[in-house]
Amino acid sequence: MSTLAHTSSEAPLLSVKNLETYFPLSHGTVRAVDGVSFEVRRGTIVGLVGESGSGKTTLGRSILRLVEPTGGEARFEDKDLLTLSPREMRAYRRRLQIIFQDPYSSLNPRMRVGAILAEALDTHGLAKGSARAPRIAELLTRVGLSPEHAKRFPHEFSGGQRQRIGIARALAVEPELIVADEPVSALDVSVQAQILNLMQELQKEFGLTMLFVAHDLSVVEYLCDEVVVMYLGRIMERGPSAQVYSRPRHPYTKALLATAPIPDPTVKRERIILKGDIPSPLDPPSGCVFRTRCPYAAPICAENRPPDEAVGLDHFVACVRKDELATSGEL
Amino acid sequence: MRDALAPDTLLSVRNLQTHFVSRSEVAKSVDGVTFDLKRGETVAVVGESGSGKSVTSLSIMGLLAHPGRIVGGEILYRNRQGTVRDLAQASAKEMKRLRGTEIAMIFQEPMTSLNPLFTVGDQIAEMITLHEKISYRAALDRAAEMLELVEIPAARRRVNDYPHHMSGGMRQRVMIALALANKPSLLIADEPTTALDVTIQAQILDLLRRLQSEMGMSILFITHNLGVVAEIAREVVVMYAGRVVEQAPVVDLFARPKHPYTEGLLACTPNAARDVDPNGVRLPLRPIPGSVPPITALPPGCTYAPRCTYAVPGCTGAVPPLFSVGASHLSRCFRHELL
Amino acid sequence: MAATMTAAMPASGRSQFLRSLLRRKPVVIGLAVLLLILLLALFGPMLSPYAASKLSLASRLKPPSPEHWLGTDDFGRDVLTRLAVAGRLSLLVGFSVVVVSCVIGVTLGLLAGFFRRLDTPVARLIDAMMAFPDILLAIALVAALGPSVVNVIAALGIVYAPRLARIVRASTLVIRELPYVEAARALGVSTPRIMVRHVLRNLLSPILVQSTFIFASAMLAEAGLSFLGVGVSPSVPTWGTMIAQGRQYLDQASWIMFFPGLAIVCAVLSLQLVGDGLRDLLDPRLSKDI
Amino acid sequence: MKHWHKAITLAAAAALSTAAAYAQEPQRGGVIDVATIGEPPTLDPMASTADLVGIVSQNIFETLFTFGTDWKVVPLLAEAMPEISDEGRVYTIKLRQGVTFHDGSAMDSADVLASLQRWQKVASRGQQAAANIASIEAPDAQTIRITLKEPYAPLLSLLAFNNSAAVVLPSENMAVPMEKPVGTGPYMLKERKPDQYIQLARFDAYKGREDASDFYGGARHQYLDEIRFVPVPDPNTRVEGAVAGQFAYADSIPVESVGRLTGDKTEAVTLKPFGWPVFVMNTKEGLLSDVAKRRAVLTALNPEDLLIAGFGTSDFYAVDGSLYPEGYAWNNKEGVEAYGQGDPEKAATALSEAGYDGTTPLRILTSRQYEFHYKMAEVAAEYLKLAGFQVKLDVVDWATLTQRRQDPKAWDIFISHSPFLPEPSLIGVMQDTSPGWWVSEAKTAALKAFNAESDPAKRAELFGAVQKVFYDEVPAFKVGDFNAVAAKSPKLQGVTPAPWPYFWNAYLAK
Amino acid sequence: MIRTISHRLLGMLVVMLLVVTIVFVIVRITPGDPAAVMLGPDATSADIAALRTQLGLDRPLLVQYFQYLADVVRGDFGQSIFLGQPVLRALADRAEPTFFLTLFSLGIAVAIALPIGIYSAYRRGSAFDQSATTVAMLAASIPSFWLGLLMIQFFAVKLGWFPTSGYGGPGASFATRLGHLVLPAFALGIVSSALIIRFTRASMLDVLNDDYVRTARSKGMGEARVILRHALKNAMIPILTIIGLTAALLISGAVVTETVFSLPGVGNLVVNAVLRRDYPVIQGALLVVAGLYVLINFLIDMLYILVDPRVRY
Repeated sequence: MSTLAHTSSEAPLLSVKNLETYFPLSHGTVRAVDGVSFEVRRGTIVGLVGESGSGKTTLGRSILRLVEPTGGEARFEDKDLLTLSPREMRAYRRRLQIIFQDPYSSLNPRMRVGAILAEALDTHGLAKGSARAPRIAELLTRVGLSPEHAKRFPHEFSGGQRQRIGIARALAVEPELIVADEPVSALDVSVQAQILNLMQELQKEFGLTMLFVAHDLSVVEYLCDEVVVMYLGRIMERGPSAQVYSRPRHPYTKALLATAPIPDPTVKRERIILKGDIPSPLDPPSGCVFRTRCPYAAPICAENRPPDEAVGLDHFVACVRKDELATSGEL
Repeated sequence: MRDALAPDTLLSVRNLQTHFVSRSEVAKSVDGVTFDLKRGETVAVVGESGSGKSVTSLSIMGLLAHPGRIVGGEILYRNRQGTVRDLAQASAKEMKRLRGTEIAMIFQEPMTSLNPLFTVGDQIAEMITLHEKISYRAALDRAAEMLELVEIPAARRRVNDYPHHMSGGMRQRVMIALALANKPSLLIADEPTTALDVTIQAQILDLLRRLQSEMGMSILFITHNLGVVAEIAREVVVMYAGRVVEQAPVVDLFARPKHPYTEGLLACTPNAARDVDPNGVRLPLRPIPGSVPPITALPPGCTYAPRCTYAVPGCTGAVPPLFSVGASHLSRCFRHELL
Repeated sequence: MAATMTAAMPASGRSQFLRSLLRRKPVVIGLAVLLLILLLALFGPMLSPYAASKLSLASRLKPPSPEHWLGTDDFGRDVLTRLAVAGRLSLLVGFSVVVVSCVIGVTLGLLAGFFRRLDTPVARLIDAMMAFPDILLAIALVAALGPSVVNVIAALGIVYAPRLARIVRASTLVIRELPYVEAARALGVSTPRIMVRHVLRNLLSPILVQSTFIFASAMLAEAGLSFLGVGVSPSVPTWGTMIAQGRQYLDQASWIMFFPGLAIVCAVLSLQLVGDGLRDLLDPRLSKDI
Repeated sequence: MKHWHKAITLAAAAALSTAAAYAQEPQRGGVIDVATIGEPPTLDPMASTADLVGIVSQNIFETLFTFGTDWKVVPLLAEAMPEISDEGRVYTIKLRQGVTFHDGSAMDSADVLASLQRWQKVASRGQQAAANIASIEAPDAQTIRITLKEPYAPLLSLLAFNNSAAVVLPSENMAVPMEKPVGTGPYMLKERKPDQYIQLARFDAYKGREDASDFYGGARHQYLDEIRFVPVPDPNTRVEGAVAGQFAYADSIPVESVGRLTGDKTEAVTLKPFGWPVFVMNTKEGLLSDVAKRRAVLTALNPEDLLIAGFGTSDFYAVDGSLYPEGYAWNNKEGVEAYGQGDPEKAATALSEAGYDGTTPLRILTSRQYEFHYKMAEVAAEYLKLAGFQVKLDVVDWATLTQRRQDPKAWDIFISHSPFLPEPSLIGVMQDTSPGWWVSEAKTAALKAFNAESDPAKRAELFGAVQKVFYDEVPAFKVGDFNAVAAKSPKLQGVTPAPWPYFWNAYLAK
Repeated sequence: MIRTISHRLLGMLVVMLLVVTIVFVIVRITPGDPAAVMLGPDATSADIAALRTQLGLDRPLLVQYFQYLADVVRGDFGQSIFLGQPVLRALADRAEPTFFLTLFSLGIAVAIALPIGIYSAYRRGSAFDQSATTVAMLAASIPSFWLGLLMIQFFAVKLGWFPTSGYGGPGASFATRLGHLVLPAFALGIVSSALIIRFTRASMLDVLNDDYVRTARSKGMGEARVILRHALKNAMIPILTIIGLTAALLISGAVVTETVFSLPGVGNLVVNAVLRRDYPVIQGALLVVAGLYVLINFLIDMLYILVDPRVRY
């Protein structure tokens, strides 16, 4: 269904510009999301990858205003979500949903599955009265559970089944955009594939648009049309998955791909092992935040924040030395 | 049996059974695990949650938590004097002597595995002075050397740091320094990189590989990540629901899995090269149906049978033995020929 | 705390929960003793051939005997009958204090935990309230309000409310950040509804556990206040006033003060046993055997 | 039911048996701890009528007169009894020579004059006396002259009292509240730690009387080096301390605990009779402002049951309706037949005749400061309920009670007690202004006649009329007579049982 | 570190301010006119009005509040109505028995509780653990005054080992005074040990499940060293908190115990003050005790900083 062939003329469903989410602490400010811009086109899956502390999860939540951003805009169709009053936002929530990472804590342990789904319907006045039960049964069936499961409590399910319930809850309000926050990383490997298949089916069936937050690069490569690579609250590189994976144009992306273990002992790869740790988000390096670990860092990298620059169709990179490195063949 | 231990074999776990018995139920966390570990080699034990891989490692260390108990099998270990001892029968005193000197361990959670109230140098020095009669000063010097060995920058200064001053990756390095301080023969690494980011994971794996080649210890590497297995192991033991289901040299295992579970695991991990067709159309993944059974309620016979696409009614009759399916390749499947 | 919340007993497990609760011997003993005390308090006075306040000066200070199982007091009243009547009041005080402190404490804790802007002031207020030792604050409040059963309940309710508020606040702070609450917010569920359905409902077990301890503390405190003569009026029989009254007969009629004391010990101990059992069961942190 | 006890005066009951073992010459030296019922609110004996203040302060301060055996007024700082002239209007009092205060200054008439003036201002008994006093002068350094407006027999008793007392202070020490407790008494204040102890030490320059000791009067011997008053509000603790030998003397032992005063370290001292419990009724407002209902209360109550509840066995009480027991000059039987009926049915009839609505509560105000008050209240409540009253028992602490009884709207009966005061006109209900507010023409007439008469024999007769009015108008219910028990170490000798125990003349046997 | 300390210090001041405010509120809800209460029943209305003006009771509530605040800051807690001395002075006079009583009972409680709690946690579920837990709960269920009465009856009256009450006479030696504290300290200490046992056990259990304890064992360390060096040091932080809290609770327990044993301490003073309607004393005692509690908590916080390097930045 989804192919890599897109035209950039199509108006994006979600357009994030310069989004900032800062957390003031007693001894400084954490810039969890620091001036991030990207677009998500209708019907596509965009992967958001990065290591811990990259701000990918905060970014997803900021768009949904589960965390209040401190600046920028997040346009959904033509409406900036960040300017909506809480009341207006509540209406919009029907169109934007979220699936969580931890299938254990994302379901209220004291509510039956039926009640969890009913709450979603109630909140937006959907499937009232006699339509309620069949709708819940339909949702459960759709995610691969049976209607009888409505009477059970979350703890009676396995992790994979709970994740299905979480998906059913998100689907209940027929959203247009779903932020999937590491939906499979807490699951056993053998169950991950079930959920990935389910999400794909649903995406096709309902024409969903998805922002898929993950740290597992192979899952993103497989699942996503486009990928956004984050590091320390900023976007390093974004573009169509095939392009980014086959030819990463940012040193960080390249290192990331090179260090991800591949389940094949016969593959021999160029090893790029980054030195040191991710710096503290309280005190990020000047200029390019990646420069402290970058094998190609030069004095110029410390000067200014590198701008997002196009290196191909829909492919952007924030690195001042990208052209230099490309010509030298290092990237 | 003890004499049967090949001279180059450091550790031989034979039919190990570790159960957790509570008032209401018995959890057979480890139920017949067998494998050998040669000197200087790395064996990876791979499995999902509840497979019993961590309990296996704790059984070897003699660090089982309260209701857990080794109820059967042997853990044969060749100590520095060359004597073969059964750790399953060893006295608490003997285990205490072995732990930290000959057998050391690193854990999954670098953030919590170090005592927050002591400096890292102190914790390493303590490890040294516990087993060697040297002064604390000297031990602290050795600690600094160890930190240098694990590539901690400005190691001499960081001896006096507390764990909370360090990142997860740094702490895992400290744990490794701690474990290797007394130059153990066997290092048990229980998911040492699971909690770390990929770039840091690569650093740690790299470090372990280097240290192994320098110091020559054997590593028992516990993980759930097949990618990591492919990178570090020579031999792989696949566990499912408390039992070893397949055992093989790493290349063999990935190329020719002889157990449906191993095959399923490899097949369900997304791989764009395989699962996306040249036109960019994504093919559905081939997941393993169902989920891992709870350890307290295992199905009869082959525990994988309910999820197995090859399963026939006979599979639930008896527990399949480990069949030899190739050179040092074992599979616990009645129908291994089909694969 | 997060673990407590997520693993808190779900309602469907109710029967199973009850079963595992009843498997614990201390809990069973505690519940049995409590039930016994409750029955004694409710029906004892009806079954007793003696009226609790009927004076019978001819039979003053009679030791325990077949007629008077626990003896008589200085007015010739049957100690057992009075013990039962006093039990009503002591239990009533304990229970009402729990209700009062729950209403105040849960409201405060929930508001502080849920609304960041209220958090600091309420948390400081809780700290300040907790700085007063319970008996001392109760004494001061009762002294200010005047001694009566209602005022003792009000004072102790105020005294114990911060304990609950603190627990509720801490748990709310945790639950507020849990994904299922986020999910509800993502769905657009209104804040009051989230507070009740998602937060409060998951707090019921810790509140219940804490309530049993408050119940116990309140009974002890009431007894202490009455003993000091700054609690309920001595003409109102509570176990505390009975001890205070029996004190002067310690030598010649020790049963007058001994049995109410024993009743307090039994009631408080069983409340603690039940509370502890509940806590062990509801807090997996302390009960992860496997 | 009447006149059970014949023994009349003050008697040391239990002391006699063991006393023999220690009978010997008085010894000089030693320190005693005396457990008192609490901390006195002040050491200024003028400022308070509290018994406790009197007990402590009488060791420090002295009055012009005091009481001898049988409550006869005898001179103390006065040289002799006053010369009374002008038909009982002018009292000329000669002072003793050479008396010095604890601060070393000599006492003269200027001090006495200033003190008496302070007394008239500060002390409630002084204010009572002041109403009858025209002037006080000091014609010379050793003489004081009091001129009355008209004859007033109670004056000397008032001057002799040890609480709300007309003590003599140095004239430069007249501040209110009192700054320094400086008196002329045999003991002086050494240290006071509130709630912990009041430590008195022998005043070496004390100049006592030389006549023989006579109850409060006569010579005061300073055998003991120190007397410490230790406040022990809890009666049981006093008992336990006495039993354990911690206190040489423990005041006010609950009668229930007398059985515990055994062993070789303590023994009971009974003061028989000590005083009378009283139910004061509110004649001013409320339910009992109606004399018929007050009479119904009197009819309903069975004094013996009340006394049993309050004091246990008849060893410690006597059912006696006379305002003064036998042995007092004031004893008489006028009106007593109304007392002790204990007939609730009759009372009920009377009550309905009086038009009681059956719903208005009868509020009984009591406290547990004195356990027997509360116990009597409990029993009385039962009787009054039988008589048809709606009874509401208000048990408050003593401070509240003393405060609340001032408010005529707040109560109908309050419970108190009083020692047998040497002068009947000082009894609370006899004052028009004291709570209860009993005022009537009959009362005023009877009291006036009584107070104006100075011949003791005639006064005794006139008191019968007062008692008659008392039983006729029932401003209060006298429950009976009761004995006071104290605990005393057998070693402590020379203590005369008295309502306000004193420790000069006391000594420790070796 | 300085930031941490100043932060805590500020927090403590805020709490103290609230404490003072709460006490002020309690003063205000006392029904009736404080002036009338102070002057007693015989006062005339002119006297009361004069005193009201003198005390500033006729001024607006807010002004009174700030006046009160200023007084408290200056250490002026008012004048005891009954004792005629400054409240602070009255409290100071009675501090000694309360201080030593609290100290001894705390010592007794800790001495009983720490070993039992640690061993219970270590041998979790054993017969020792179960009986220790039950006994601890029993101890916490006993009204301390009741226990005190029974102890007086047995140890002081029957056996005569200890004095029944009081704090010795004037000039009593320190040893004598301490002798008077033995029974009350035990009565109070036993009852309070329960809380410490339970907390020690719980906090040790917590710590014993921690990963670094497993690390310590994996080093080949003896159990005693694992428990006492690695586990206990970490468990000490919550235990210290509870010991501090117990110290504060003991002050409140002292109120009852001092009354039972007639110890002339702060608790006794408070109870007497209630009976004497001596409101300034009650309020002063409340303020001082709450202040002590806040101070103890602050000191424990500071102790954390010493013990736990994590809080040190």
